[in-house]
Amino acid sequence: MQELIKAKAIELLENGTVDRVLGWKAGEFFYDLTPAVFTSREEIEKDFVYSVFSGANLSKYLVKESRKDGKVAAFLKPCDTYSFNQLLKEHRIWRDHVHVVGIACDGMCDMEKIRAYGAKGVLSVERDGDTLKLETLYGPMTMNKADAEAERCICCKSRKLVAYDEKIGEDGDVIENSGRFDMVAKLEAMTPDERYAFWQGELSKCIRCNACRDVCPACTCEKCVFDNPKSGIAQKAAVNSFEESMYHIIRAFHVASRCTDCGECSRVCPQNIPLHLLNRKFIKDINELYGEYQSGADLETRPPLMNFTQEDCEPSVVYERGGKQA
Amino acid sequence: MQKNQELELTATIKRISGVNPRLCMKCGKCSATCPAFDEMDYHPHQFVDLVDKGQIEKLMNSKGIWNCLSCFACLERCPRMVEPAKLIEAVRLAVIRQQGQNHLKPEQIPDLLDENLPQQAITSAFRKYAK
Amino acid sequence: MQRIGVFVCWCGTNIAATVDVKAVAEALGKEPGVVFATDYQYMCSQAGQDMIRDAIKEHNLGGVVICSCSPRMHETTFRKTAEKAGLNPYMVEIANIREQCSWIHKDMPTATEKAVILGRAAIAKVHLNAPLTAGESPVTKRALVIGGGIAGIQTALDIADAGFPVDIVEKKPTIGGKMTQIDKTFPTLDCAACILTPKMVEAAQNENIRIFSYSEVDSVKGFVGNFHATIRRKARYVKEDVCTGCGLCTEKCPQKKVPNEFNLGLDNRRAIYIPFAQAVPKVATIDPNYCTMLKSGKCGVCAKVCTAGAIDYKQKDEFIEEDYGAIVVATGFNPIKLDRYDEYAYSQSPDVVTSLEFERLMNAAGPTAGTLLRPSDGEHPHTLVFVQCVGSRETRDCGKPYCSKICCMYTAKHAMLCREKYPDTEVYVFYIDVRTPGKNFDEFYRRAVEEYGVHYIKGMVGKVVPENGKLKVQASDLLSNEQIHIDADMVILAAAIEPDESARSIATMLTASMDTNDFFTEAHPKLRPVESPTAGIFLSGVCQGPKDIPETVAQAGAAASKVIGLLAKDHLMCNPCVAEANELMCNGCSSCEKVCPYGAITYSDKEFPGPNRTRVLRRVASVNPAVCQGCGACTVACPSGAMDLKGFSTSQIMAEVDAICK
Amino acid sequence: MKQLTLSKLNELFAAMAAQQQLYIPADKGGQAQFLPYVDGMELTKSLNTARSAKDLFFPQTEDIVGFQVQGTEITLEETRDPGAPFVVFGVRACDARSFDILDRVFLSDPVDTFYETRRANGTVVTLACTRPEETCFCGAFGIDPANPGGDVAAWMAGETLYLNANTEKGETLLSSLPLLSDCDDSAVGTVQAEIHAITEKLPLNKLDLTGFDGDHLMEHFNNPAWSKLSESCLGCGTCTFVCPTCQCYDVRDFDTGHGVRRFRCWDSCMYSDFTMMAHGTNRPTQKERFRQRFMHKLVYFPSNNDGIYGCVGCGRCLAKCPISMNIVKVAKTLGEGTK
Amino acid sequence: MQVNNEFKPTIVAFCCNWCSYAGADLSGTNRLNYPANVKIIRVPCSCRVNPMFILRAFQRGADGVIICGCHPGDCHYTTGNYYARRRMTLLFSMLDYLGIEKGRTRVEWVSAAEGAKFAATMNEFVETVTKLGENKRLEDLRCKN
Repeated sequence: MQELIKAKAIELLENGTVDRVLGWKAGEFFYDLTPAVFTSREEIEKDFVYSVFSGANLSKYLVKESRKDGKVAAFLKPCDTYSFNQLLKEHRIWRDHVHVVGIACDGMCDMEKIRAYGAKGVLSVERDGDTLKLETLYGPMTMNKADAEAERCICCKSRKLVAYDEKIGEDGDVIENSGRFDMVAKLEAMTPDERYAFWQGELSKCIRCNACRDVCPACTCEKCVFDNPKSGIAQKAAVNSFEESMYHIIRAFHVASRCTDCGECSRVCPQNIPLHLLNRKFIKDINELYGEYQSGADLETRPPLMNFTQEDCEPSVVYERGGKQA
Repeated sequence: MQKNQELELTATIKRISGVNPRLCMKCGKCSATCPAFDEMDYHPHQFVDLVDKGQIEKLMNSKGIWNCLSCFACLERCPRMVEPAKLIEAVRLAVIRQQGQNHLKPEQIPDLLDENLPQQAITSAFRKYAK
Repeated sequence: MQRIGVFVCWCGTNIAATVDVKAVAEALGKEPGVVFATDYQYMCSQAGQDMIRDAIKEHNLGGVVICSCSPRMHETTFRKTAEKAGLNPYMVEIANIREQCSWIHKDMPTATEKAVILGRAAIAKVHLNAPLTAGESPVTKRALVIGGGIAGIQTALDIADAGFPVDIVEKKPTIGGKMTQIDKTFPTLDCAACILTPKMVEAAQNENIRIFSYSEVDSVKGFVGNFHATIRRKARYVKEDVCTGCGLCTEKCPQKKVPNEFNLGLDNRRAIYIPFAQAVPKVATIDPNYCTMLKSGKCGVCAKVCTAGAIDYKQKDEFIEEDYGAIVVATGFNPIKLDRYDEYAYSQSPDVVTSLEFERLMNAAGPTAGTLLRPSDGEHPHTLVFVQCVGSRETRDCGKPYCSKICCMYTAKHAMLCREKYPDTEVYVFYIDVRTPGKNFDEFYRRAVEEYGVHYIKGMVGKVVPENGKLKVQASDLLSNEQIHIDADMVILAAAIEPDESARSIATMLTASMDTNDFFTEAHPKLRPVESPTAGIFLSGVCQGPKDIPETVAQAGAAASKVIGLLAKDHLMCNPCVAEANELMCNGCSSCEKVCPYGAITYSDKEFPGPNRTRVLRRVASVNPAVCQGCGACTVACPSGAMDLKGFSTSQIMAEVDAICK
Repeated sequence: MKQLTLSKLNELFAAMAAQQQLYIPADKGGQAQFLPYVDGMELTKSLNTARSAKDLFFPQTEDIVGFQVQGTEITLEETRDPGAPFVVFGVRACDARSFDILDRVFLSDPVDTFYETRRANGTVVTLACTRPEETCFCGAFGIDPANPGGDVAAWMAGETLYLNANTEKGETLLSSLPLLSDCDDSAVGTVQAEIHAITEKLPLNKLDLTGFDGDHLMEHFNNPAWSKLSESCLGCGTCTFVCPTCQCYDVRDFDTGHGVRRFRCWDSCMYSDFTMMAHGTNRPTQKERFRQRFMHKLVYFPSNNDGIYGCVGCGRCLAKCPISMNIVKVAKTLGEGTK
Repeated sequence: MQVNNEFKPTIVAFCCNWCSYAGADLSGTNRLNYPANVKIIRVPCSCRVNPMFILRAFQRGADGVIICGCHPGDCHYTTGNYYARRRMTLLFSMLDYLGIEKGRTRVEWVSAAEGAKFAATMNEFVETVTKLGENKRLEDLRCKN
């Protein structure tokens, strides 16, 4: 797969289709790949990597890259193409400056999970089908790839490429019953006190590094309200439990009905807060109350929060749903 | 009859029947539709009118109340949903209860038992006529 | 920070009895920025206003807070006062300490405390107020009339006479409406056609009037003075400008079994038809549901016989876009469906008819050419029973709770005409009440009884049973306290009237409100009876409530005069409290545009200074202040906070929240 | 040197906690952090805490002063927390070194009294790293994880915990704990050798830092590689906030509705509004901001501080950066430029 | 228990200018009582209410927030309350999900003619919030005195 992609990148550069290629660049280790722009065959041959650690969603980089002169090729995994579509819908990407190569994906791995599995000082990983062979400072070990997969990939919503100019590998399907709402449902079934304790535990870890926002493909404001002193809610640090709740509620609300559930927020959170559970709550509610909606699936459907029907349920529906009221 | 008694009786009829006679616009469709009209001394529209005026005693003394078929045609067709049939039923009950006597005593029941009579009928009759 | 003056009104004892106004003025006087605070008996009085004006000048006030009655009451008054003192009127805020404080609380300390907090919130808001100037929007000097009945025609004629162009949109192939189907009119008994058709012709010939018949309004956008409508001209498969109305096609068309809606299905017409002889426009229309050519492609007789070459089977719906300054709704009414009234046997017997059907049976242009004949066997009926209030004044769901208003009079008319034309008939009218408030109305009704010997019976018909060619009518006679039985030849039901079924969707399109019966609501039931609460929308005829012809014509004229008053203006003052996009923060995502009900937001690519002296091209939103009505939906849809609403800005509302929750 | 059998570790913690507030690295919410000790709390199995130990001396936010507002009256309010003595156990060598770096910033004139108070109150018990991770590169900065420093240094070897006081404060602490028994200083020799054997194998431990000095300042500053290095940077503050040596903060006012709380909070040079001034910002794009952070750690700081780098090689930014850009990649790329 | 009886919650009511604010005025005109702890903020339309405002109110010490607008279908701006309805439904659901008491937030449609409904709604809401007690889960301790 990596070889096919590298060959495609070189081909697109050399036949003049594009001037630049957006991909993942090798790092110090096998897992610390950095999104990077490549402009020559040499760079690609030397540093371009596509592996189970190419988790970073490249769509958001296209907001800036597509505004530059010339054309950029972007390699997008299925979930990245949803983000790409959503950004197109919001006029954030200049489509004619982008050549999208859709690439098949069978689930990305998460280094945190490998560490949590008990692997310390991991120096290299070799994938052999469904198993991973690890070389560590403290000796070799093996583990199932499934155990190393990122949460968002375990309950992947779709392996379908929804936007591309060309593709590499087999296109997959939308996955029904992905189970991605199971945890949300579990939380909903708790009592409010339990939920409150859960979220206080999680949100109190927040250090307001803003990584979740800065990586989020739905957060492409010129200036975030939390950075804008005039918004009245700008705040730099998690000073108080309220600030943390405020930040995460408002952020989730701002991306509600635009979030494609790419899971980048949770991937990058240095404090391992399951931020995707906030976004998925909105997605689940929208699906249940206003009909199934997947943002980024197409360019036409109105996002549910920018839409309505006369028969919509009343907000009092909340009193009847969810966990019991204490 | 004392004024107070009259008022109380009217209230009882309204409570039993659940009917608000003030809804009546006096169109007479109840009487127009009534199949037992000729058998009754007070006609359905008069029932509504007399209950409204509180003249329950007249109705209670009326023979006509027993001639209502409870076919509910008046109730069905009334444009204002007044439901005269329910008033008539209420007056009947009031008559029975006011007489202060049980039309049916438990010890009478064995004599009344008929093989062809459904038990349910007896139970319901007992419930209705025994205060 | 503004220099703020606080004025606390006693409103006589209305406020002062429960709020310690002196204490409020004193407490608010200590708030940051407040340089002057006072109280007075009646702030809205001339003396009170003078006091405010003088204080603004003397203390050089930049903002004014008035603690008084609801802003819905005197906001305008105090804004004008401020303006007279040279202060921008939008630098005034009202703290509502009467309706929302003194009148709902009894305890003085509680009410006083609340008044202070409400005052603080207003002060906090005023600090962030900015002077606003109302813009102007031009008025498109053309009116749209929806519905081409007598109401629509009269409104259009009156507007056109004042020199403004008017378009009438009528969904039927001809204008004229219900009145075309009526035979005679009460109480004068003059012929409806004789008074209506000249008006139809006048409308057709008026240079200022365009008639879009067989057309519907597809969408309306915009606001008072600046509506933009899309009109769908339904394909009639006949070129309107070519057809001469000769009617040859309507005679030759082989499809003869089409129920004739003009005669309410009492006879048949062809698949190509002209509704009636005096139709305007007098052109043929092909009914696509019955035309064999359109359905199967075989036939084409009409095209062959048409010497003008007007037939066009390939015609498509055509869309016309036009701007209007005002819109008049004249969508009229229909009799209700009687299929749920089994007791009257309407569905069982053809001899049970509605009054409108009876009109056609009496009309010279009707199915029986004006001779009253029973629909079932064409025999002359001898006994006629009229039933009033069928479906009117009913609280059951099949009926209407209101009085349809016109039935008493037309029933008297029908009864009278029967007796006049056919003295051998017996005519019974069953009534609950006979309502005749109107000039010469009661006299008319009395004539039916006194001169024509119509039997008016107080009571209702309970049931009608068709039996052996007769209609057995069972009814009550409440005065004689008897049940009576009549063997009738015909039963005529005075069906309630209801607004046309298109009214609901038109109301939604126009954002005009309706009552529970689907009648349009007026801006004020007494003082503004021909205007909708939505600015620029006017009401004419039965769409607003049941009316007879003279009332309809009167209301049509009134609506027209309101329209003329609006169109006579060159500009309308806009609401300055509109949304505004901060281009520096906007990222062009289109969220705001999607929720704007007025289409007030547009996007353009603009160059902005970027880092390191670069120029950056960005898509940004801008709001058309003339179109924006200031709802604020965009401000919440915008995740960047780039959209804000003047007069109700995010910072102002948050300041109020802060002041209240302190 | 003192020793204690590891099975009695909790007794030791309890004894320390009885004297003063004790913080130990423990797991909460799925990751390790320094937590106030409560009975039964266990040491984390993770090598290091997700956030560094600097939190205890330089918390993310702290109130500086308050104002009460009543109408137009404003009164000043002292909000300073006087603090109390505390012990932090289990600080790794890298974090221990970070205190030296922070001291150079906060304890030089003008002295940051908030930091000073906490430093005076705190006793640092370090813990040698027996199982370093691949991301560790403290060796590059001359830090020896087998000799972790601090007021008291500790080692875990087999079933025994060894403790050695390095300072007077450390001495006082150890002598107050009768649980401990004396032992020979050479007892930790074996474990130190084991640690050194691992650190030899660490892939980044020999990171070459030659050329990162004041003499090459402009060369580094003008290195064209900055554009490439910074192009994928998201501009978040993750690296800054997990870094044990980042010490920038912002001073802000919070309007409470009835007054003002003036507080300081960590700031990040990666943020677009960092050092924003009336005229705008000196670092208009992410490239300049990104450059600032690494220039500061690798060039400016050593130039002004006797060659001490502003990085301790703890590896947190390597593990946490959302796009896996980090100081090692930067140092290697820049190093090529000066060779 | 006694403390609880004395607890007077702070309630912020956002009322749309065209229906609910007029409805509130009408309840005043009709002298229909509701507790003084309800303070009304006038907004042009329920769709102007930003979730930020609601959270801000809780931060600053509100114990309950209610949003009142025209009945669906009667919005002065045609569609405003439909958007408000979706936004508030999702926001309230999210607050519930975070374990914040559902009873503290409410949306009620009150027309200009429903003065009695306005007063009744406020009485009921104040009662509900009083029972819930002080807002602890979305408070900002800095804003407490």
